[in-house]
Amino acid sequence: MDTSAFRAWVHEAARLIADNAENLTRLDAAIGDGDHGVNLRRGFQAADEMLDKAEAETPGAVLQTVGRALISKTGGASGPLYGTGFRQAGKALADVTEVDVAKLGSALEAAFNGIQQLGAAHEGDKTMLDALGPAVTAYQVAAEGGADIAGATRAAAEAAERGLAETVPMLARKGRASYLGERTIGHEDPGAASTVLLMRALATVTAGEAP
Amino acid sequence: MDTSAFRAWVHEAARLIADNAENLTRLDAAIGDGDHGVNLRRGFQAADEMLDKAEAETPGAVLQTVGRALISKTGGASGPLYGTGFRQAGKALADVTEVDVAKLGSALEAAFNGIQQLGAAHEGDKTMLDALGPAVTAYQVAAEGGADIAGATRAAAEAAERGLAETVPMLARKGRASYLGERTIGHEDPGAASTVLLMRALATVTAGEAP
Amino acid sequence: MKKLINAPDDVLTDALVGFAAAYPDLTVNLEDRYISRGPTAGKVGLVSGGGSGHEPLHGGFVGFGMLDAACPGEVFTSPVPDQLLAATKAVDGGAGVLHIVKNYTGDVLNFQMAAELAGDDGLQVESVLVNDDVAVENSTYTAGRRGTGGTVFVEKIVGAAAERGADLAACAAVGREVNDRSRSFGVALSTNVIPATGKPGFELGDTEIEIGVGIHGEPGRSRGQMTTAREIAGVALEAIHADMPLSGDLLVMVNGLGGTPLIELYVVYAAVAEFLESRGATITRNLVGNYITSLEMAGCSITVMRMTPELTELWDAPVQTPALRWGR
Amino acid sequence: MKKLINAPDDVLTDALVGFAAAYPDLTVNLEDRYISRGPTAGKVGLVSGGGSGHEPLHGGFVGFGMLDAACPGEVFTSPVPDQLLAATKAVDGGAGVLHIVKNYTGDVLNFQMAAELAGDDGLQVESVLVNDDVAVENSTYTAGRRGTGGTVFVEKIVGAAAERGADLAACAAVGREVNDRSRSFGVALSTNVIPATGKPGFELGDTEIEIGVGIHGEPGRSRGQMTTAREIAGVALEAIHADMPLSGDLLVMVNGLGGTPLIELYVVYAAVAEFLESRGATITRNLVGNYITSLEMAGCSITVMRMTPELTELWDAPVQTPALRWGR
Ligand SMILES: Nc1ncnc2c1ncn2[C@@H]1O[C@H](COP(=O)(O)OP(=O)(O)O)[C@@H](O)[C@H]1O
Ligand SMILES: Nc1ncnc2c1ncn2[C@@H]1O[C@H](COP(=O)(O)OP(=O)(O)O)[C@@H](O)[C@H]1O
Ligand SMILES: [Mg+2]
Ligand SMILES: [Mg+2]
Ligand SMILES: [Mg+2]
Ligand SMILES: [Mg+2]
Repeated sequence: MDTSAFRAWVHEAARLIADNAENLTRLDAAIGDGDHGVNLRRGFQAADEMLDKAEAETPGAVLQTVGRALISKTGGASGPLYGTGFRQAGKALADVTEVDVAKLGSALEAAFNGIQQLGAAHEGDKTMLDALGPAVTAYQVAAEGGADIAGATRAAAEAAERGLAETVPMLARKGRASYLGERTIGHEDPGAASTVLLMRALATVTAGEAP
Repeated sequence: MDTSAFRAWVHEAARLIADNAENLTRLDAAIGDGDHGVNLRRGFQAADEMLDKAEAETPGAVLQTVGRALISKTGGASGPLYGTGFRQAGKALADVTEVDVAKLGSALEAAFNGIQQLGAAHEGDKTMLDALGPAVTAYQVAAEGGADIAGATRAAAEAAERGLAETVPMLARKGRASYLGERTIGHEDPGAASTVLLMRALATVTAGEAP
Repeated sequence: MKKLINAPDDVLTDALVGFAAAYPDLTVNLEDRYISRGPTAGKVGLVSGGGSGHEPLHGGFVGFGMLDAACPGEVFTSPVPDQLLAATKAVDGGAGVLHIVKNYTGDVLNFQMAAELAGDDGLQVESVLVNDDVAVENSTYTAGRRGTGGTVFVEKIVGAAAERGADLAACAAVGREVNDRSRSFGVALSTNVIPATGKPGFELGDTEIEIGVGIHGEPGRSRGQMTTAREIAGVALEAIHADMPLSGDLLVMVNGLGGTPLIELYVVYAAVAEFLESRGATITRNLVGNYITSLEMAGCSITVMRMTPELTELWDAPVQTPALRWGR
Repeated sequence: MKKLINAPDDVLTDALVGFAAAYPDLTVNLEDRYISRGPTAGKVGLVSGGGSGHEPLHGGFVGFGMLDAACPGEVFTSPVPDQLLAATKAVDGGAGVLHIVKNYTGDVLNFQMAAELAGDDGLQVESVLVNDDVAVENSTYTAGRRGTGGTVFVEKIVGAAAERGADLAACAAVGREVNDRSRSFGVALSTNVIPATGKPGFELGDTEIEIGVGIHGEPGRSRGQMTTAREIAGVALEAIHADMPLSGDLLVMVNGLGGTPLIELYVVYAAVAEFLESRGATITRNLVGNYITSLEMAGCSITVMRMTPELTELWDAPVQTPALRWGR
């Protein structure tokens, strides 16, 4: 994946999030405060616009720009968390100009670790990590099994989707949803749902399907 | 009519007003502020209770006590107006202990004049005067025609009722209802409706029907 | 009807008990139903009152630099002469007492009776009638304009004048001047429910607003469709402007009717400031908040007063009441 | 959704423009989105912030004796690190800056990032976390208690300490002490609508109330049936008492959530005073009004703080902000 592929990822992610903002907000209204879709749409739109103007010439620079934009513009819990994820991923890529399947795997892992450290959540707490964790694992398993980037990211997206489904029976222990305790059982986590969109955007772009 | 007949009137009036308070309030909600029934129930209940304790030994003293109680406890526009009406009627009776048909007529007229002067309304302005005016006139016509108190008060009550009906097409020019202008057309005036109850109570008592 | 009350008939008493507990520096006479400070010897006493449900008006404006006493009636019902008389006597410091009366028939009549009774008892009483609501046509064939937001201005400014030693006639004169220079207009987004009846005063559709609404839930001039804060402010200010050209230095109040969040009042104030500046007027003083409410009604009213240097000075004079506090 | 706004996306900007016009003594930075005074050389700078929709919190508490800056996020959404950093820099008077943070994951993370960035730039930043809402079980397995009414107390009292020259560590310490001694509990009678979504946060039946509600319309501990003000006050105070025994001298706030008229808050305060006195506690100071709201939600929250003579002195110290003003 080269710099323009990463730009394409962000663009596709912004599009998917805008298209699904209402659903994300609806999920957040059920167990949070009903702004996740609004927050992320604002954040990713800003990131996409900032990228258009920025001279990010490496994949790492693209991801770091996105991270900073998300932190600056999103607000809420998801802004700093996703922002940190993108920044850590960008840092992991350093100056590399062409990202291979292994390198992308380490970037995804860095994103996971950054979010995990900042939010102090664990898998099973009903957060975005419950989609991102399985995605990273599935990616690495696929990569180790010899998959190319398209294959590994498809595996990641599918795993994220399964992870999202698994958040339904979970009881939220982090973020705003944790105030509801038992009442969160039976609902998808909005952050896990948005992670699915990010992974799906990545798979779409690497499969060469994105516009 | 002796002192106890006047006490009976007030008691019957308080009862009728309590029974019809919701309707009075409903009428006031349509073209005023929806408190006429609540106001008058509070006022007449207080008057009735005050009478029970007061040593009012003449009809005039009874009516003046009621007037003071209404002024003290009713609030709103109707409190001072009805209170003044009763006080003026009481004053007109002076020390008389047995009120005859002519004397009661002059008391009703004094009530009308007191209310008219205080509120500066005229017949046709869609107020209590539009029931009270016709009632006083009908009373006097009946009395001059030789009716006894029972007959004259029955005529007064019937005329008040007709007067109330005539407030429906009127446009309010006084009190809170005047703010609504044209929108008051088509509704009964709440004060005219309560005047009907007062006249009906009087007729009931003089007919010897009250409990 | 969901309200934080114990019983509809107890609302006023319970609220007065709570007010008394919250403001131990003020006197609450539960028997005679008034809130007071003082009397201050040699100072004109200022008494206002009216139906409850408009809080902080009037009880929240009792204190240094403003009212000496407030007489709350039942919700949306004028106080009675007895309580007005008791308050009048309580705050008479020997320089006479000024009644500040909002122009509603009930208020006018009850204050008038109280003034007569006070006069019988040898007290000197004057009164100022507030009738600033341009939503009502002023005509000799009606009860005349209602008193609304201008009341806050009258109470503050006359309060300052009285505190400085103005005599009864001078207090009355400045009160009338403030009233003459003030105009209000209100718009409701929702209706309110009187505890005693448990039913809304009028019904509004999902997209309807009541234009020119009164502070008791009296329906207004007309029913309109919901629109932007900017347009609503424009409607209110145009109505005021048609009656009193808006120019020069202005005191402006954007007042919440009770159920509207403060953030929306800021949005309205931005629109008001934009409108007035575009007309070349200058807002030199302002109030944004809930000052004269209508229970839980959503919406706002806008009150404008044309300032003079003297009135500005009186406005700026110290005031220390539960709801209005500045200076010292 | 009927709201006095121009467009859902413009609410915050328009409100800030209105706030700026209404309070010319304060600075509103529309670009970086903060409200500030100062900086005051040698004084610890106090910065708070959080989602909008809780007005007067926090912008209404900027001024002498309280905050130096407030950073409003979008409605019910945490502010972003950039604006927090800009405000932190703007009010640094050389003695460091204290962040007062309500305990919500979003607020905590955004303030934390801002503090790190400020640290990178050589500023000294400490923070105090407010988590006074007993409706939420405090557990290491949750995000912990929410910050609600106690925030007002922390901002006022730390404000007084800072004004008196307390250093950064001392300001942080007093802030933590106030938080430790404060507890809140809220009850909603109606829900609210976020402008951006236009839909209510949750649904309440005609006779239902939400017990233990949060200030963002987060559903509470349980759904109950509407009852008297006295019983509602009892439920809230029992919940607080179970967590922090209520005795001795207390500071009590009865806070309206935005859509409840002041007269009802007085009724609630009467019930609160009755309850606490019957338990042998003494209310030595109080606030009754709208201080930390939740848009147009009807209902109230009760916040109690156990007082000490030192904290009482700091509470009484002069404060001059749009929403809280006393002393000099
Ligand atoms: N501590 C945390 N760690 C990881 N993810 C979290 C944490 N707290 C919240 N989240 C995620 O953030 C999502 C909510 O984001 P959003 O609604 O934008 O912010 P807020 O909760 O501040 O309104 C949750 O659905 C969850 O996935
Ligand atoms: N100036 C007036 N003269 C005579 N009657 C009046 C006048 N103003 C109002 N009323 C009567 O009072 C009635 C309203 O009384 P009420 O509802 O108790 O008082 P308020 O209008 O203060 O709420 C009206 O229906 C009308 O009949
Ligand atoms: Mg959210
Ligand atoms: Mg009425
Ligand atoms: Mg009335
Ligand atoms: Mg949020």
